[in-house]
Amino acid sequence: MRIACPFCGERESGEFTYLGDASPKRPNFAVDSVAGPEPAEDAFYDYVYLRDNVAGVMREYWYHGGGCRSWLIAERNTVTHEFGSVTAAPGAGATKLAQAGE
Amino acid sequence: MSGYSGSEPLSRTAALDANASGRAAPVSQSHRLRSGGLIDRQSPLQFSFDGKTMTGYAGDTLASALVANGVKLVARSFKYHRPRGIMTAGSEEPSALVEMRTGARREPNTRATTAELYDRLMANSQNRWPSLRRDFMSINSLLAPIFVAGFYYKTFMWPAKFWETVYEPMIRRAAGLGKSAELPDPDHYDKAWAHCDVLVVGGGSAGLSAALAAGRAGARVILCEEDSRVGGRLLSDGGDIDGMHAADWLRRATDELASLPNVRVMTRTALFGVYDGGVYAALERVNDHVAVPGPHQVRQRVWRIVARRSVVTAGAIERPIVFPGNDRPGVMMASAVRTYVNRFAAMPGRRVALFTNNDDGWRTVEAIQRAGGEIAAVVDPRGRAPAKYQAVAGLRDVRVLTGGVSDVKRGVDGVRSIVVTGRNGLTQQIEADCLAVSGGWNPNVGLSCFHRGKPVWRDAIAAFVPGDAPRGMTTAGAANGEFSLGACLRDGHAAGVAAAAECGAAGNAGEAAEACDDIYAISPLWQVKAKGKAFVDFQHDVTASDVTLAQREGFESVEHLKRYTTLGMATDQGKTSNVNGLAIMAEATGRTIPETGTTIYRPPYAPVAIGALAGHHRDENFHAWRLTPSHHWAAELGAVFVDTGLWKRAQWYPKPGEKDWLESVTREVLSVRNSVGFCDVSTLGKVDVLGPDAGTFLDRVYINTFSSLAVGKARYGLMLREDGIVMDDGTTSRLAEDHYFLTTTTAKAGPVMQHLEFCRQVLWPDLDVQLTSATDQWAQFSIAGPKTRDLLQAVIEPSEDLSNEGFPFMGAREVKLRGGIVARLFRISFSGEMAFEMSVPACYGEALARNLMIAGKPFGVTPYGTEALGVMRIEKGHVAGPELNGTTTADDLGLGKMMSKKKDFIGRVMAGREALTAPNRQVVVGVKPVDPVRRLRSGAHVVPKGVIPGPETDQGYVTSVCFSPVLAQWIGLALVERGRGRFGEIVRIHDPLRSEDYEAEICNPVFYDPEGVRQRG
Amino acid sequence: MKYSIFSLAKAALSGHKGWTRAWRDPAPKNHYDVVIIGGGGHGLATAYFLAREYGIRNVAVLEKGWIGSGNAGRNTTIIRSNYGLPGNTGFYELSMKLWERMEQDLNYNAMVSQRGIINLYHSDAQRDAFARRGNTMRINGIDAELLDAAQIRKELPFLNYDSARFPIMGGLAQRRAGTARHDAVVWGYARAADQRGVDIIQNCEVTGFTRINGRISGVETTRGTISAGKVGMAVAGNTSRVAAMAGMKLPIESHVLQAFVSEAIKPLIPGVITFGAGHFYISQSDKGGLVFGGDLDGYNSYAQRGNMPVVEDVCEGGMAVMPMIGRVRMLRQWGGIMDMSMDGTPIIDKTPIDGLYLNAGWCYGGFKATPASGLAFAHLLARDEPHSEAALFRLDRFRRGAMIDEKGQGAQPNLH
Amino acid sequence: MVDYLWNAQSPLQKELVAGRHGVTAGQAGVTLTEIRGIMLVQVMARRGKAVETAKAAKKLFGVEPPSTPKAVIGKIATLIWSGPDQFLAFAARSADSQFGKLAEVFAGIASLSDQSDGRCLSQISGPRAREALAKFSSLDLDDTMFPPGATATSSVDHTPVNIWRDANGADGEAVFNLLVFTSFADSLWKTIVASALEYGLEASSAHAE
Repeated sequence: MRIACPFCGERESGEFTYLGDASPKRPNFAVDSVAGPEPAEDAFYDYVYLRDNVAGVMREYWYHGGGCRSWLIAERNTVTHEFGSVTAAPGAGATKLAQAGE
Repeated sequence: MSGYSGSEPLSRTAALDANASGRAAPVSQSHRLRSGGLIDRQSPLQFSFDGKTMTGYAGDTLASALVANGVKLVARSFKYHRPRGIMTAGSEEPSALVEMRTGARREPNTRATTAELYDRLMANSQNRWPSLRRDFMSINSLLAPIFVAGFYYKTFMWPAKFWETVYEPMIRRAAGLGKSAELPDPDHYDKAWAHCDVLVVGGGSAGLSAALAAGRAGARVILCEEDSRVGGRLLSDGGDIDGMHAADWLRRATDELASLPNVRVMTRTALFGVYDGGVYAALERVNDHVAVPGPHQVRQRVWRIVARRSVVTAGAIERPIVFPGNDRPGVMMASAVRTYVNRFAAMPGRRVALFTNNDDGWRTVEAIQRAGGEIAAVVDPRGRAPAKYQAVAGLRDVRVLTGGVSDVKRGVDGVRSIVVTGRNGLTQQIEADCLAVSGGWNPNVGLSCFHRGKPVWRDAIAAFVPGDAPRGMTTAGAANGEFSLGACLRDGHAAGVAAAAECGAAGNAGEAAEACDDIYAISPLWQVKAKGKAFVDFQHDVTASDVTLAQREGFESVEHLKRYTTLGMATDQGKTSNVNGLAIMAEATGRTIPETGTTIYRPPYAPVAIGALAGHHRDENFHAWRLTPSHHWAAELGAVFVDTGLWKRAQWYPKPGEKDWLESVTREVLSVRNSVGFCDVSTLGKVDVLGPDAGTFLDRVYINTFSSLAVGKARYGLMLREDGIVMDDGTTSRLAEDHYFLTTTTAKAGPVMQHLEFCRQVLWPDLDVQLTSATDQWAQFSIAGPKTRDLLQAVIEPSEDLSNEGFPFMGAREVKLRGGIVARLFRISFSGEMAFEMSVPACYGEALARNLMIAGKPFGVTPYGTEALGVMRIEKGHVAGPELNGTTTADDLGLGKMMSKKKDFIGRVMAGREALTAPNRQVVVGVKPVDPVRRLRSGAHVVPKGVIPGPETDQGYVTSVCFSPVLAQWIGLALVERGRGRFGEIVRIHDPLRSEDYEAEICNPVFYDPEGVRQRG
Repeated sequence: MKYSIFSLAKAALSGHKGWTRAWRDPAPKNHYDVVIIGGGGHGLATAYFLAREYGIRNVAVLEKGWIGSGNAGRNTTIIRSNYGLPGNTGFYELSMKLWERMEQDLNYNAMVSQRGIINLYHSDAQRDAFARRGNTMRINGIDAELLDAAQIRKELPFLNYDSARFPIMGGLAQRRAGTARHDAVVWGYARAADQRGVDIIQNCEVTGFTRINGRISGVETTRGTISAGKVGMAVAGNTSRVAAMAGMKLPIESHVLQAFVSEAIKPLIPGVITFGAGHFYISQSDKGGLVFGGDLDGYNSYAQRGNMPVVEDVCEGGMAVMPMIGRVRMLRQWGGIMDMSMDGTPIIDKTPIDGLYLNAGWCYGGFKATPASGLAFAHLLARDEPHSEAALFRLDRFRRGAMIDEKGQGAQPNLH
Repeated sequence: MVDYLWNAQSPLQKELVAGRHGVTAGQAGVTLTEIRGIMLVQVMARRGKAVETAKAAKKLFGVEPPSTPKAVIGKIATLIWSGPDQFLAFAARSADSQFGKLAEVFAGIASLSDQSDGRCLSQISGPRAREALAKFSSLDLDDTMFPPGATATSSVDHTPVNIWRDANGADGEAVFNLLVFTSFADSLWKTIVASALEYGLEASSAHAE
């Protein structure tokens, strides 16, 4: 398997570590919420555990740990293993971002 | 196969020389032709088969040398132990498997057809006892009526315990083929990478044509050929190309390829796998053609070839016909007969019968006749010679029979005669010592189907051709169902041009070479139905009636057929049997062959030695290792090393006279507790966390707060996974406003770094923070014991104040060492003693160790290893790997109070789930046996006193133990249900694995100096 | 027809013309009391136990391809009950006990072969973890032995003791573990279920669910709509895809696990051996092939095939621990789709949707679990309450924080 | 008072055996040289400061740091791309080094981390160097893909490395620099040596210039 790192070019998959589905977004947790723990636990349960487990094109996190140490977001077909676009995580370089990321 | 024309084969063969003479042609080669063949008659080679010494020539395979020596019986089959001979001349060989070499190099199941002959080659037949000719197990043939497909599923069930004791051992002994070596493989292997634009797989006419085209166009080309030389069927069948003899064209083509710097031709290199993203795997047999690889040479090399495009020109495989006796030694594929005659100048028989259902098979007649052999008869269900051959001289006298071969009679050595049943049902017997068979050709679709693409049936050639090939792959030539030489050359050329163009190489590719286009006509014939065992899968002894039995029992799916009968599961992966098997199944079920479908094609295309796939990575080189900065110094001192992840760490430093590890470790601990010692802790992960938002960042990854940490101070931190379970711990120091120095455990350095980068790049890219690993930059030593300050004062510049006021507990700052080096000093303690950790640039690590030894001499400074480190952390109740086991929470570890309530942090919410906060969780406690001389062991379980141990009463287990020199007894940490409320309770330590059962007291996990006076002293 | 040496001998006299289908090929009926989706080992075993233990015989097993075409037919055939955590320990031992009498139960020789397993350890920490696990086994009445280096060397003299990167320090043995012939398990359950009236319907793919008032009332298939009192899913590998038809999202990911078999050779390896310092485990089949495997490829996949890095990783592990196999050739590699749950432990539970039952998340423990999974799932379907030995395999355990995480890797399926 | 010596020690002190290894006939196919005495600083631009970082680098080094995988030679250092918006400043260790200025020049605009002892540098050249490299590196090091000045962050034996190509040597052969983590140096050196034995290897060490 070859992965086209947007910074390094096409590399062997052994240089990368896989994390999985990039769709779930870490919920915001307000420390001073008065709703009790339930809603936050539900939201985090969804984020941490539930997966669409797509059979087809999936957006997923790969880490180029054996290379430029960038986190990447790749489109990949889980049925054919074919990659589509591979882009850098928002905070990979030094770009300044106003908002929290993924 | 690459088509044929009527012209002569590549090497002109001469008449069979039955009374060979001359110094280079020993008499033993009774079936060697007097001249011709691509063998080097100046290089005779001696070899032995089953202990019998024979000779062959350089250029021979073991199979061709056996043919030349008239050897027909070379193997016994898997189940019935039927005598078998050589069937093919390639890697598809199902029958002629031999054991090569001896001792640690013994190599079972080697195809005689691909083994190149070398001097003193030793091969033996396998799966027979006591000898190939008199094989006791051939008695199985008598039981054949019972040993049908799947018989073992129906029996061997009674009595139940007989399976493991009687039946199975019997089956296992009978099964298998050759015997593996039982000693470590003494040869070396390696693996390498290659990159190209266009990979051409197979160096026959189509492949050479493709490589020439792509190479001329300017693409970077790799051509792989499994054989020892390129040429493919040209080497056996010859032909005329561009108006010249195939041999001349071949020479010209290889010269041109060699002249192109962008083309690399790799012979003896078989492609075996097609993986994602244009990664191909190939095996180069670097030194299998010699007895033993030379010095510094590998036996085989696995190549991973990264190619933007590939052109598969892997040819086609001739398929057998299923008829009774089709497995007899002397029954051989027609194309193999021509290969032995033309390429190797070896005659498989003197009187050859031919059974063919297609035009291509007829070329065998010419080959045999030209070599001086006799054609006993040609059996062709179509009943007459193809038009092309009707005019050929010599054919006029050949007897042509319609119908099919319905039996093969066997003499001592193999085929004696064949029985032909005509369309009218009448039979006749014809004497012959070899039967050449051609049931047509199957394009080599395997590589194109490795990504689960399904091959497509083509009626015109009665065979499957590639369907959906993996991305970037095209097929050409015979592999693509093109069976004439002219078409192969054109097809290969076009594929080469197209592949190069797709890689941006558009130079002048020249014209395709020209050769004539013969028509390939076939009249499908899969099976001759007659009495007797008719084999479909030769190696696994699967017969036509096994296939129909499977159908009767409902195993109709091709995959069920394969699994029930084992058809196609032998070492040839069904290359010669699959299509015939499913044709018979199709007939039995009334479906067409394409409706019946094929089984899944899987890599490797041909079997690959496990050693080759491992390459260099075995023994000490299995995994890379990491050495600490003081490693060689510790080795000088005789340290015992232990593997901790990839690190090699000093475990303890034995001294002369010490009787065991415990004595050494106890000494080391007591030296620290009473005076001073030091330990290399450079293996801890170290991360520079930099930038204005570094503090905020750490607040989010740790459960406790770091933004409030003052510059010059260190703090213990704990981080969770997002599911609320503890991930790692360590101390982190603030060296400057915008610089934190974070440490991790040795084991988790990598995962933590990855996690931190995830947080920085993905979760919170708005934070201005930069991370880099500093693990290898620093040599870090823990220096501990009441005399620590005295020792340090000796190596540190006197101006540095190390007093409690000048350097308080949890202080962290740079200090100058005597001699001009700057070090970082952290006042942190894992041992519970007055302690510092000092780091210096890694290159000074060894010097630091030596200098500490010098400075500490007056205090009897003692280097200590990981064991003593562990003892002291257990005495202090510090948790480590065995407690941070991926299932414990901060509260389980007694660290729940560290969890800040004022902020969100990774894991905070999930840590609050009901089962993770339940009161009956197992939490860390101390345990000590009631009997003070009793040894405690990790992994022993904890049950309440007076109950019977069982699933309901199992309340936890001992996680870490040590002999505590200060308490003079074994102590431990344990995870115990509701443990913190049970201090003082006597429980039962149950250790059935080690037959131990004793009582222990649950206690506070901090055994030593619970007030922490010493570390603050 | 009862299978035995006598029936075999008798059949031989008539050229084996008398054998009939091992299971019928019925057309689907309009209604079944229970429809099981998935004709793998688990689905077929469930149907068998429903009929045998719970008297529910109006049962259909729907299989989109040929039975056993999923993970039942692409595993490394190991059976064992050497688990360490509550929930797993008892369940896998129940399974082991069912394996031990399978041939007699089914009248089918599934070649259950208890030649033992030895998990090697290479560090003190690993030894301690094995000691904890072995003691758990013993406390649960399961056989376990902790062996030291000398004992291992005596039993397995061919391992690498002299030049190992990670020296062998000992091993945890379970003598009752072993292997079984995977396809035969499928066929044996199919035949036994069929004999008890279960309809096994191949080439019948479920394309949707039908509902009445929110409750699942049946399935839509490529062979028409079939109504059902209850529907059970046993489609490990494709669980998420089928669950999505019912609108469910699960704590499961699909990953590829590769396995390998060598050319057949004469007996070389006694039982199952697992390497503790790399990704490699091995056994030898009755046919003579060395069957071996390692770790997941590591990325989500439905492709049923993997890539080179894992091929190499596994073979490197093999050569590191057993350098005598260097010249033995790998014959075939294949990949299965693992239903990887978020804690490495399966789920046998009712779903939040009435009438729909879930058997999933087998990770790579599915084959060894086949009989117990069938029994427990049948129990759940018949009684609407969990079987006592599968009581902790609940779907809501992740929400509650009651994970059963043998490896301690947390919610990252590719690390289990 | 004792005199404490602070000898800098190479991580290859045991594994590097200078001289000829492997096949001894003919010219060595591969030369492998440890380069000692290096200075190496990781420079990482702060958020929104990539442009300022480049400007500051230009001022100090006379060249802008590479924004793609390249190595550029500046006045007092070679700047080696090591990731997005970051680079390694590399120079020979010397008494009159101006690396001390880095902290000042990049203050507030880039974060620095000294890695001079965190990495071990070796140089591989010779007519068979690419064949040896192909055994442990998955990179395409063909002239067309990896010309002089090209650099890559990659892995060897599952360990991160930086590779960059210098100008060709006096013999016209390509010269590859390989930077590995210090603790892995012993292990990777052995891997490299093993890969080169069949071509004949000349091993040595030298001080950075």
